[in-house]
Amino acid sequence: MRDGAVLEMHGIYKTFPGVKALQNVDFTLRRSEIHALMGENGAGKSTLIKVLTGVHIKDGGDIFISGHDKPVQIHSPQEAQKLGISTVYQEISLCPNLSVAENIFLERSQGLFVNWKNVNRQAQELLDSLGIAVDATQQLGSCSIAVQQMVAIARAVDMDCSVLILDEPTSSLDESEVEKLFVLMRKLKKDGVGIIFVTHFLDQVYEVCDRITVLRDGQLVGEYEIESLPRVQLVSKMLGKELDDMADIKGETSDKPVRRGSPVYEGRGLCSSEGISPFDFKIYSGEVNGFTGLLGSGRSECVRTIFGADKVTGGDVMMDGQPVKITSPREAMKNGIAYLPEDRKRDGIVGDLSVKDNIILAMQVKQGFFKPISKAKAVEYANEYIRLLDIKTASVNTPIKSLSGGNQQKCILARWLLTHPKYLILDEPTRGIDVGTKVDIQKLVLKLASEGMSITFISSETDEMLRTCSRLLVMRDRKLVGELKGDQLTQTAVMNTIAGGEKNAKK
Amino acid sequence: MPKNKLSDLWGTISRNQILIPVAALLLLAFFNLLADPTFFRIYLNQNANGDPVLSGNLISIIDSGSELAILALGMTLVTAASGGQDISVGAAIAISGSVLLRVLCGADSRSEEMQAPIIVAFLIACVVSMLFGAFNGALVAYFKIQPMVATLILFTAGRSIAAWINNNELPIVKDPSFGVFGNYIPGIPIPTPFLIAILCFVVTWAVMKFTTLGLYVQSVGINEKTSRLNGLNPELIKLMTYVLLGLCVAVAALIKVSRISTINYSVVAKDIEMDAILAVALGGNALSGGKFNMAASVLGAYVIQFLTTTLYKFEVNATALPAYKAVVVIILVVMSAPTVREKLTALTKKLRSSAAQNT
Amino acid sequence: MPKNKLSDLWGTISRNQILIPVAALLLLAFFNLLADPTFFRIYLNQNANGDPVLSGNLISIIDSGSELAILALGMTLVTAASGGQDISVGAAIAISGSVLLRVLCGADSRSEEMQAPIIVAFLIACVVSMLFGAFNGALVAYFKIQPMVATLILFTAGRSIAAWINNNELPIVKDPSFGVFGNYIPGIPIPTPFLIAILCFVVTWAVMKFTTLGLYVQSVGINEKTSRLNGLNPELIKLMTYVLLGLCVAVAALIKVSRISTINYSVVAKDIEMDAILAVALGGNALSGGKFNMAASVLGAYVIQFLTTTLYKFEVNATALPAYKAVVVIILVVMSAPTVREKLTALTKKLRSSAAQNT
Amino acid sequence: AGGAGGGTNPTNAPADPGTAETPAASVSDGLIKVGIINNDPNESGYRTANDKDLKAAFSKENGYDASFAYSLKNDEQITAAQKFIQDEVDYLLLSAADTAGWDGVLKDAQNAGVKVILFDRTIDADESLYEASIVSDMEKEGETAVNWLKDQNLDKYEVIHIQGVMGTAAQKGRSGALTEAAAADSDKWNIVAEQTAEWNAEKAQQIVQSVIDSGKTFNVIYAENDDMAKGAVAALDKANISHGVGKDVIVMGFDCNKWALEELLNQNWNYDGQCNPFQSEYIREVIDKLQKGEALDQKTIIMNEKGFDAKTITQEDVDNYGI
Ligand SMILES: Nc1ncnc2c1ncn2[C@@H]1O[C@H](COP(=O)(O)OP(=O)(O)OP(=O)(O)O)[C@@H](O)[C@H]1O
Ligand SMILES: Nc1ncnc2c1ncn2[C@@H]1O[C@H](COP(=O)(O)OP(=O)(O)OP(=O)(O)O)[C@@H](O)[C@H]1O
Ligand SMILES: [Mg+2]
Ligand SMILES: [Mg+2]
Repeated sequence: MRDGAVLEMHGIYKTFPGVKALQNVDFTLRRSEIHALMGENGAGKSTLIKVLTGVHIKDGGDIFISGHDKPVQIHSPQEAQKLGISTVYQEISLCPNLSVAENIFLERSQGLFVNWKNVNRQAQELLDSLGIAVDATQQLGSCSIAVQQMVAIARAVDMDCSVLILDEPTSSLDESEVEKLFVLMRKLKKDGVGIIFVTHFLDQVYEVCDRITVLRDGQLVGEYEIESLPRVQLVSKMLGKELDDMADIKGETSDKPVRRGSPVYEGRGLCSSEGISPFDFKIYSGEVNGFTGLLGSGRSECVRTIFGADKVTGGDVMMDGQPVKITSPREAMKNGIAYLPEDRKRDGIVGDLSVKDNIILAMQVKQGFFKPISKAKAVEYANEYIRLLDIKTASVNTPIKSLSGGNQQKCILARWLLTHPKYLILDEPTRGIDVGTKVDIQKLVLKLASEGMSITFISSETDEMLRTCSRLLVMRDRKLVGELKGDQLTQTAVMNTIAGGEKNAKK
Repeated sequence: MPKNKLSDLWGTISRNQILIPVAALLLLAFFNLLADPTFFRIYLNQNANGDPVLSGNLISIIDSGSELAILALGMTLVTAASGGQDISVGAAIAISGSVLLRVLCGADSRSEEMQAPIIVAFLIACVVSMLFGAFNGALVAYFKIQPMVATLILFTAGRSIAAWINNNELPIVKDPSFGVFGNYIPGIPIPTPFLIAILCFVVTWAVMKFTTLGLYVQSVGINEKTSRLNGLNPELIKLMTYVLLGLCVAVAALIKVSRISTINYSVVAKDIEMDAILAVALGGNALSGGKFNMAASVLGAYVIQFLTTTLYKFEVNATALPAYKAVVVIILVVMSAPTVREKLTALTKKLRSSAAQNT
Repeated sequence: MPKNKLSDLWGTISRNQILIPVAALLLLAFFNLLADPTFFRIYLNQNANGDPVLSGNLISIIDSGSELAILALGMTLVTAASGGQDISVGAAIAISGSVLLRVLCGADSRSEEMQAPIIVAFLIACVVSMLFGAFNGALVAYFKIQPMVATLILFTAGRSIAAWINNNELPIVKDPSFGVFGNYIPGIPIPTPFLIAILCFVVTWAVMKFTTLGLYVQSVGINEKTSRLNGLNPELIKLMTYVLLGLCVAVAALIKVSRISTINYSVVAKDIEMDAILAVALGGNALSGGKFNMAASVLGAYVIQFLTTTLYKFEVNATALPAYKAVVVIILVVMSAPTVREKLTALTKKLRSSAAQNT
Repeated sequence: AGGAGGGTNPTNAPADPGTAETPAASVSDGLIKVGIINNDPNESGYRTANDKDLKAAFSKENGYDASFAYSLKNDEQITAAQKFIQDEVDYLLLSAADTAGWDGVLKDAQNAGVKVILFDRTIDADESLYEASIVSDMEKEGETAVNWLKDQNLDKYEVIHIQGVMGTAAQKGRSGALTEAAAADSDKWNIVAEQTAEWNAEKAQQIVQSVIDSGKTFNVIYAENDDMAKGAVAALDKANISHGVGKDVIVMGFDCNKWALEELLNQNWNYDGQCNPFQSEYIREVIDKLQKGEALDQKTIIMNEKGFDAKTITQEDVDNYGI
């Protein structure tokens, strides 16, 4: 092993049916460093991590850990834990109907006997020390995704570890929480822990990381010092294309389509059983607008109400000037609305079904019970969108659950695009999506809008929204508090409006 | 490289879930062949009415296994959509058969003539049976009660209801034309139950082909939330599967009562629910719902019947019969367990890669 | 604001799943009180041996419901961890009881004296019962066979095995000291089965309090993958729950055979599996696994016994008895269904908020 | 009692002492108060007939105030018995689900002065705890049938033996005699197949079918109840094997269902053994004697049970003994 290395992986191979997920990958992690693992969706990042933690058994290669002179064989997460490897997986691995304390305790429990009072107290101390404002006895499922994510991190961090792995921990965190996480990471780094950090946010990489390893299509592209690899080069290494200027990555487009006329969709006094305050909303044809706000401010609830995904308790809806009733997804679909949900695992994919079936599902439902889409037609549709969105899948018959997170997201997007909606709602479509594809999606949104589709676009990244939306609706505490358009669409203006609430509240 | 193609084919098959019941069938067949080749003899002779009929063990199997196969169709759907099983099918057959006889015999349980056309009686039985199915389905779909508990009610009360429908009497249909459904159509040497079963498969196949039932049921079974967001109505779909199972029950009941032209509420179709569930499991379908394969379930049903006939054939001790059956079933189910299947696939892969290296 | 506190309390209660069996008990009690207040009379008299014993309907209930309550403990664990139920407990009781008698009576089924101390016989029965539990558990945990199918094997074969253990004879223990476990300890007027049940609850409570069993079982039941990622061994934990259920079965078997000092393989503990599953369901536990509440299951068991006693008390029509029972059960289960509970909680919330506005 | 076989009166006849009519008068009427614990009448045709017979006999017109309780489970029956004792019935009539476990309750009954009469099934308890026990002797039923079979003087007996649910009293009794006969004269007697069809017609059909398919010859079907005999005959018909009087195969059944006796009358079957469900007349006789204070001749009263031969059966028999 090299000097200062806590972990070395040599010539790792891993194959899934029809996919060579990892081919001859080397990876080295040193003591006291934060090491970014980068790559497109499906590049093999999560697979590499799962091989390391014994979730998947590698097909070939060796893993060395400092303190062991022979290669170690890791067959299960337990063994990885014993070797001092602590992990936060990409899909949050917690039990939603247990309490926060129980979830934290679960990972660390040894032996059969416990003192429950201590468990709760220690958990609370841990949470407090990390500045996570949550009651340890609260049921985890009732916390927001962000809090759940922080709990998962807290739990991993608290273990006595020499290697900490964070697989896309920040995809559902807002900036202040990300900042908290970074403080924590830097502290651990000082204590000598080696951290593997997977993310699709380049800013974050450049903020905390020391070194970058890039994977592409399951193969190692290279390992780089952060200083020696400017952004543009990093991206081109990930995508395998030479890029000349940043404009391509930023996907800056000059003309945001703003079209007027009568609204395609107009809702008045909408509210749902989930407790959102009644709000008015309208969107014109060819317009892209979005909801913005802090985490848990109710953005998702708004769009769920529009789509009828939650129980709608009031409000009038007009489509193209005609009053319509939309209280269920089915009615929304009939009226040409499509909705990409934010929680893809829970609300998006049908895990055991093939990519093809997942893509045609909504279209099929719209067509009706007695008009099944023929197999040939379905394959044709699926292939069309696999090409269009560059979905990495072994075949159209692969179960969607075996795709990488980002590619699953693209399949769901394909599902809705296939229905050719008049009005498309995208709730965090870019979460967990790699830089290249993010730009592609933004471009796609603008292209669709220019063809006359109305789109609501929600993202936790404000600049992404500024780039695509011509109108932003600001949410605070489950209330619609403002609207920004035209010149008002700047970072500071958005921030101020979001924060405005606090000033008002203090008054 | 024909070798490679062959192993390719084998790979496809071993991943395919229908492999399991087929393998089980082959295993049983092979065993019987070793023990007594005459097991497979089929011969044509005449029945008591002078009509030609085929007979032999294989014919017995396709004959007696038909009700189970028909039930397996509905049970597969119910399992796939609701991730649970209906344990009331036996009792429901008693009810449905009872209705059928009640309509046919009228108030007089010993009447010489049928009081209504068979088709009318059958349709009424279908409606009643589907209503009971809807009752089960509503409890499962709308009240979110676990299928096993929800159907426990009809399971417990069903046979009492059946007895009550006929005032606790055991009506007998004297008209021989009624016996046709459970025996032979004059001139056709193949047992009618098997013909009815084939008809049911064809209809099912057509439904699967010309409607989206399969996709809907699977997606509801796999992810209810997603299905709702895609415009499906999961409750309605679950309810529908139970109603369809009700229809299967009515058909099975027709065959059952026609076989002996009467009904015995307390023993008719006894324990058939367990066999129907087993058929689904033997077909390699997950009992927790989701993806399904109807043909595999049907084959599973015939595997069970094959096993029963084999056990009779070998004259196992009456006391030990359930134990024997249980042991064979466990072997078959273990064979069809996902983990074992995975191991099998892995093995195939190894074989293939070594084959590839050799060429 | 006492009003607010009260509604707070009510809120906590209505969210608590133990509410359901408690409400069911109260409902049944209230109904009996209306119909016949003497239902609740308890009196002390002497039994045939001259010992003081309590009697009355309530005593009958806590007495007869004990086996079910003990089984409900194990069944809850099995349900929580594996998301399925063991349907072989009735057959397992037959086996366990058979072993017990075999050891006590030796080869001679009519021996006047016991051939071994009761404690030895009981321990052997426990071991055998836990082995059978381990068999079921292994099928479920390691072969990933659905619990209902896996336990179907023992369900089918169990009573044959029980008969075989005693060479098809029905041994009788003549020594009165054996009858203590199913009747009364001389001098103590409370039925022994209830005392044994209480002992079991206390042990269970202590285990839950001082060990991580509960947490492990729940997390395995909620999300097996996650549990594995968290370093648990889900297979082992599932296996363990089945072994523990085996232990409960042995205790229940001791009570059952002690009650009558002998055993009848074909009817002992018949249909008790359904009641045990119902008890778990009535306790508001999800039959698909995950979170559980033992106390609620135990109450559920007594609710079932209460219901049975009530139905006898009211001399419902024989034919209709299963139907009545089924209907009451369905009402209770619907009450405990998650959807209805949510509605209830929502209602409470509304009440609270209107109460808050008033104050 | 013979007339109880027909009729279509619904089952929910008397019951509810206290609630329905003239609550105050019920005891002072001079009615004899009986509590009857029986098995579920839906269990079999036999049980249905038995229940009807009892209901008809212990009516108000006949001077009885009867309450009924039904269960196939011993525990539940015991609970019911305790209740009847608390209700202070004069007589407790009991058809137990299980032979054991009754000592305690019966002692309670004795202490409370309730007289116990067992019907249909005996129990494992001290004789002093009950007044009388009116039973079928299943062994005797089997013997009668086997003796009849012996009297047919066949050259060779090739028997298919279709058993009921294993371990039940009826199965044991009816199997016992045949097994004995076959063992005693193994040259002449051969059990071709012996399997349980669990009282189920279809299973019996499959069993016989299996024997036919394997090409074995046989000339007797000994089915332990009528349903199973019926199933067996269905298999014979399918294979065009003649059965009945003077035909290739002798068909024997038990229970004397009306339709089964009709088969005998039509000479399609050969023999049907009775399992007498009409116990009320025996019970009433006992009660009459006890009321008068007379002593009973014996504790265990074995009912008269016939075996019907197709050659001699008459329409009258069918009407009188068919259930
Ligand atoms: N269990 C599995 N079965 C089959 N294929 C799999 C499985 N897990 C991953 N793959 C495939 O392996 C490849 C690498 O996936 P992986 O999850 O490692 O990607 P990733 O780099 O983490 O992507 P993302 O950024 O989207 O999370 C993908 O093509 C994926 O489809
Ligand atoms: N199932 C639930 N149970 C309890 N609280 C919930 C649930 N779903 C959402 N919430 C809460 O409702 C509030 C609004 O959630 P919503 O998802 O609409 O916010 P958001 O602005 O979209 O934020 P996010 O970026 O997290 O999606 C949050 O405080 C969240 O914690
Ligand atoms: Mg990943
Ligand atoms: Mg959101």
